[in-house]
Amino acid sequence: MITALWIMVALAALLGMILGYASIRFRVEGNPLAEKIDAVLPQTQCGQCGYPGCKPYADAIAKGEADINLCPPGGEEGIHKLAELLGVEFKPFGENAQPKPKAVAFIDEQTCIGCTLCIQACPVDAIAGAAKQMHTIIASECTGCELCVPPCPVDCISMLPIEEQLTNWKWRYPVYALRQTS
Amino acid sequence: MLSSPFITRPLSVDRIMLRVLYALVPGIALYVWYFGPAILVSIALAVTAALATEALMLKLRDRPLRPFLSDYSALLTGCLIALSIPPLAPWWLPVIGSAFAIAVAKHLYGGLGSNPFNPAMIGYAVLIISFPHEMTHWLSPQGVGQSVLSLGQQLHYIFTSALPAGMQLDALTMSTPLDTLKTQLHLGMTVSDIRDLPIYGRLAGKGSEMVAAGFALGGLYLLVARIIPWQLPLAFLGTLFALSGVFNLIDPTHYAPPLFHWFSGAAMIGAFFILTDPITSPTTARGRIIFGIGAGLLTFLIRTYGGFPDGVAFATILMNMCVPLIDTWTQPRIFGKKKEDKR
Amino acid sequence: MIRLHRFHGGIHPPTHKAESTRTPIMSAPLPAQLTIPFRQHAGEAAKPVVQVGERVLKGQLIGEPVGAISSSIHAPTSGTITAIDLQQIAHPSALPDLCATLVPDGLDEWGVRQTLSYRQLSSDELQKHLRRSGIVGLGGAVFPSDMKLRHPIVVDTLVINGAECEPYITCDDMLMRERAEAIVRGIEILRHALGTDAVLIGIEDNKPQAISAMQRAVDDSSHPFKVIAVPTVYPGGSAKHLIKVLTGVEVPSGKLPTDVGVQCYNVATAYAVHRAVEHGETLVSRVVTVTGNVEQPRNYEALIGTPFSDLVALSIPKADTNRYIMGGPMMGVELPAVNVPLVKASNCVIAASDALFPPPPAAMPCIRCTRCAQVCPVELQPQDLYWFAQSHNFGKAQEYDLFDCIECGACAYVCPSSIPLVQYYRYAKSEIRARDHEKRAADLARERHEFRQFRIEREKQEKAERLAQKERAAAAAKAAAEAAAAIPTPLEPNADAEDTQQMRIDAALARAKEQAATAHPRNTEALTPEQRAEIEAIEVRRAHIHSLAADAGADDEPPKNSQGN
Amino acid sequence: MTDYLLILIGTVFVNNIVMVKILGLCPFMGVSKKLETSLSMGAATTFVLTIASGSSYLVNHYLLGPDLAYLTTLSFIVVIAATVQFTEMVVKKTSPVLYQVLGIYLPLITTNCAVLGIPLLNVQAKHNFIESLLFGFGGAVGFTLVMVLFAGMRERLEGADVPVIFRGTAIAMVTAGLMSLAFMGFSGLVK
Repeated sequence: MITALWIMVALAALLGMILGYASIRFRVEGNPLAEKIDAVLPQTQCGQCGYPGCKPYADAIAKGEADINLCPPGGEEGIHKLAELLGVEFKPFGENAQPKPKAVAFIDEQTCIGCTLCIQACPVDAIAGAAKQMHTIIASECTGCELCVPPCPVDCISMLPIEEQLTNWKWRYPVYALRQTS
Repeated sequence: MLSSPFITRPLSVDRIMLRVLYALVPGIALYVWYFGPAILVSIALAVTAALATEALMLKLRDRPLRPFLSDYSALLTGCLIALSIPPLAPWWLPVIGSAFAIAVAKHLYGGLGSNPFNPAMIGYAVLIISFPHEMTHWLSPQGVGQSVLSLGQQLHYIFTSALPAGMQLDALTMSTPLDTLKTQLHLGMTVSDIRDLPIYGRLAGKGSEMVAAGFALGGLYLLVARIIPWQLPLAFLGTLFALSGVFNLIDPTHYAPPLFHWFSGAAMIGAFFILTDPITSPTTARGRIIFGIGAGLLTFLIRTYGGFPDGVAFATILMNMCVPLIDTWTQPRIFGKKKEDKR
Repeated sequence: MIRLHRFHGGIHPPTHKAESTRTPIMSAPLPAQLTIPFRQHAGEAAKPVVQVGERVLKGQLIGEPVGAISSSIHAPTSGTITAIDLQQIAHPSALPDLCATLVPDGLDEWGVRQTLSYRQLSSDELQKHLRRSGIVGLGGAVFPSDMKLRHPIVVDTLVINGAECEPYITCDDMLMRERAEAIVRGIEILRHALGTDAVLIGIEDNKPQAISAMQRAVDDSSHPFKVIAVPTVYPGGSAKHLIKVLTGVEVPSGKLPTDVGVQCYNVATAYAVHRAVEHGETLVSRVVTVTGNVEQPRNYEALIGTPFSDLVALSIPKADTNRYIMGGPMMGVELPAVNVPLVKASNCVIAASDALFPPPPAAMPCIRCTRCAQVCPVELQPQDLYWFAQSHNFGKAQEYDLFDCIECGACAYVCPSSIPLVQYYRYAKSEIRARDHEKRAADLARERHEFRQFRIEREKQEKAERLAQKERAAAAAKAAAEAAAAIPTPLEPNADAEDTQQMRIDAALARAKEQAATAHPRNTEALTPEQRAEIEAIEVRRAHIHSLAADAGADDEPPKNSQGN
Repeated sequence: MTDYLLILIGTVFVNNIVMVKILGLCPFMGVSKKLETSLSMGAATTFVLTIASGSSYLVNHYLLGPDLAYLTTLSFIVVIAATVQFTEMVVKKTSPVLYQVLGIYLPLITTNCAVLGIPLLNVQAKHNFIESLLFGFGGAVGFTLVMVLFAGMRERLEGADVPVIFRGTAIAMVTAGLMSLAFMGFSGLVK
């Protein structure tokens, strides 16, 4: 009995030493996961997830503090990608976080008073203009985050859904005739 | 709106399957000639079960019946199962085989085009593992067995498992030439002695060698009509020939000659009708050669050393498992890419 | 004799070319109205340079190129621009695009035609001239021809594509039969600009008349061009495949022919180059085949912008015609409406009926028979691409070289399951492109967001620094004010002298501080102990808040706070 | 020499630990969604199994002997756990991506019953050191082989029109069953 005990202790000590050495020898720093999550997020910086931007949300997911279904602009596909990346199950959007069609902000230039509030709100500097001068959205850089809409004192900003044009038209999925029962 | 191209060449899945069925005809005809019409009953049973299962599964999966029932693929599966089991088997044997093949090996995977395993061979494997006893009662070719059953008696046996008074099943049936070879070799006989037994003909089993030749004939038609790729049968039969040839040269008393391997068991029907199922075989030329070689090697190993009388079915499904990998790793070079550019 | 090479696969569909080659090219009459899209070439759409109501002359510039890959658009005849707006065009999406509407005045009056003598021309000048003249590849890809001359390219072989492999189309065939001499002159201009010696003219051997016409023209011109009959196989007219057949060289995947020292032009493009250089005619018309389910299939020379309905009416469609296809039956697009305009890319319009092009039967599942792989000219595995595309597995599809697919349709032509394979590939391709676009947009947004945060951080720091400076200045000013307490004229002259906002602000701050300093004692006079205790407590809280605010990079200016109560 | 070869062939094909012995099903089902992942998992398991069967032989033969046979299982678990820990650290250092991809299944190699099963079978079969190593290695190669084949099939099945209720794990189980059926073809090949 005593021998057995000694053997187990000796075994544990030996293996413990090996593992201790290995943990020093193969130490890893940093967490590359947050960066990978950030790469999947759509970078609208809209804050709909409850975090002030995509990177903080990515950090929160990486730490396991946030769920993966909080990003409406990423769409269901975004959740699928996150689920695959993190090896967790897909989770549908909640009631109050449904994705909307993609849109860009538009400033009604007649009404704009040039207060610069929207410029300060824009997370990606996609609004051009200066104080007392009319502001304009740089449509190609607008992420559609809607953060500029509430601060506007004269409600001159509206979100225009992106319409299908020749430049962004996509071929449709072929209709698979056999799916319908004849 | 329709997308280009707006013209097509008229060839369809059902025509391809139909030609494969035509190609089976000489083999089946010779089968009837040498072993009596019981096989036709067996085929009818298997085909009916296959079509019924197909219809049921389509109904359950909410898919249209007509295009899939008329594509002849279930018909072909039924035929292949009937041809690979003993003709004088109780009626439920082909029925279970077909039903399992169509329901599990085909429709659980999404039906035509999605099944990774050859349904007929899965059906066969399930039968030989579940009902080994029933699967060994092969009919003797006419003139070899001690007594002969009439068609009515055969039908009676198939459906009721009752033989006419005074007849023994063992007197009517025998094990296959391959099985006999294996058993007798174990008992210490040499290959040449065994082949002098009355059940053997010139090349392999009496009668069955001619049936195999019939299938080979049909297979040649498929090759000429370019319904099946040449790589598969060539690689399979070539490997089988080479391996058995080498072993036969080294030790002719214990290893059967190559032509014996070719013309016994399911080698011919396997080479031209089973391995060449496009859905479960590789799509690249090199992949097909690898697949054929693998199947030939496994068939020889299982026949010579394994526990089952014939290895074609297991070799087929074992190689079926490898198909996705073979396809992935034998992607051909594309236009304008050098070999090393590839992934 | 030159040794020809082979490429993998290909198909031999019935050609149906004889119907439309019986009669010579006919000049189409001037239509009542022309619709000229501003996007008729690969790359950026042209920018309109004419006003609505303006009278334009034939060949006058109405759209100028924007950016590197772009081309010019010209008025096809003289007349008045009546509208510049969105019009339906020949595109599978049936979406409208920006077009100019031109009502001809019937005079067909040419504007200035600048002819050049190409021998004195540098490649650069020729390039500019082609861009001005709106010359684009007329084989179907409509790639701006000037780009193909752009430096630095080293070309040792010029391949002229007269293969015209698609069924039904005969416009190049007829052009070669009738205008071989002009084509040869155009080829000579291109050869000169590229500075090459070897010129190979590849024509499929099902066009013997075109071959002999071209051979005669080459012989007459005494240029050392080689007219070569290539085997008829679809898609032998694909530039990369014709180059392979003629030279044995494979253009690497994702590269241009010039990367292997070959340049390729269509015969119709060579003809257009000749017209542009030696006659000064901008690209305002082209030869187009009208065929299929019509009484009189033939080729027309028609103005760009002519409604297809006019052309089709000339050939008299048969009663059961129910749709029209622009281009050939293998790669063409179904027209959303028959009155859409002819563009530079339109080589053919086919009247279709269900009898002529029966609608495909319902698609069956793929049985992996690999008939598609056997005919694929790019040696792809179409059955795998289909498998990935139909299950939206775009990453895998790309890995299997989806983007090398030329959408020739050979796979769908032979498919026994009648699967619309090409449509699956187009679907997958456009999804992948859209995703790439989104990815780039996201990266840009990330970059801009990060920059913004960096900027805000920097501004905060700068502000903090300024604040510190101000405080120092205020302290100095206060000291000065205290020193000159008797004379109440503190900083005004200084401020005027300096004339900087900073100083004025500092002065204001100093004043505020002064006021606070003087006001403070008055407020705290005659207070009960309770009040004092309360004020102290408030002061403590305030100090705490201040320190917090300072930590957070206090934006508010401290003097204002000290005014409190 | 032939004996060793037979052990190898026997463990890889005839007595495949997953298909015939039905051991190690957890990672077999869990990490076989992607080809690359399953290959890496196979490699990691091969490493662990080979080391574990070697070291457990040493522990059993030199440390425990016949007197302390009741400690076999216990000490094997300790040895295996340590080996897995070690492997995990190495993988984390050398290939963070692989570490991420293998996820929970990497430490779970500890509880992969095949990893404990093979050393125990070694003891049962009274294999010598080389045989133990080969048995462990062969078993792991067999494990890797079927994992990779299975992953290839699952990747292809992703595009298949599988009935909704059978999608995912259900059809994977059916496939595993049919693979097992196929492996019965090897029976009798090597004793």
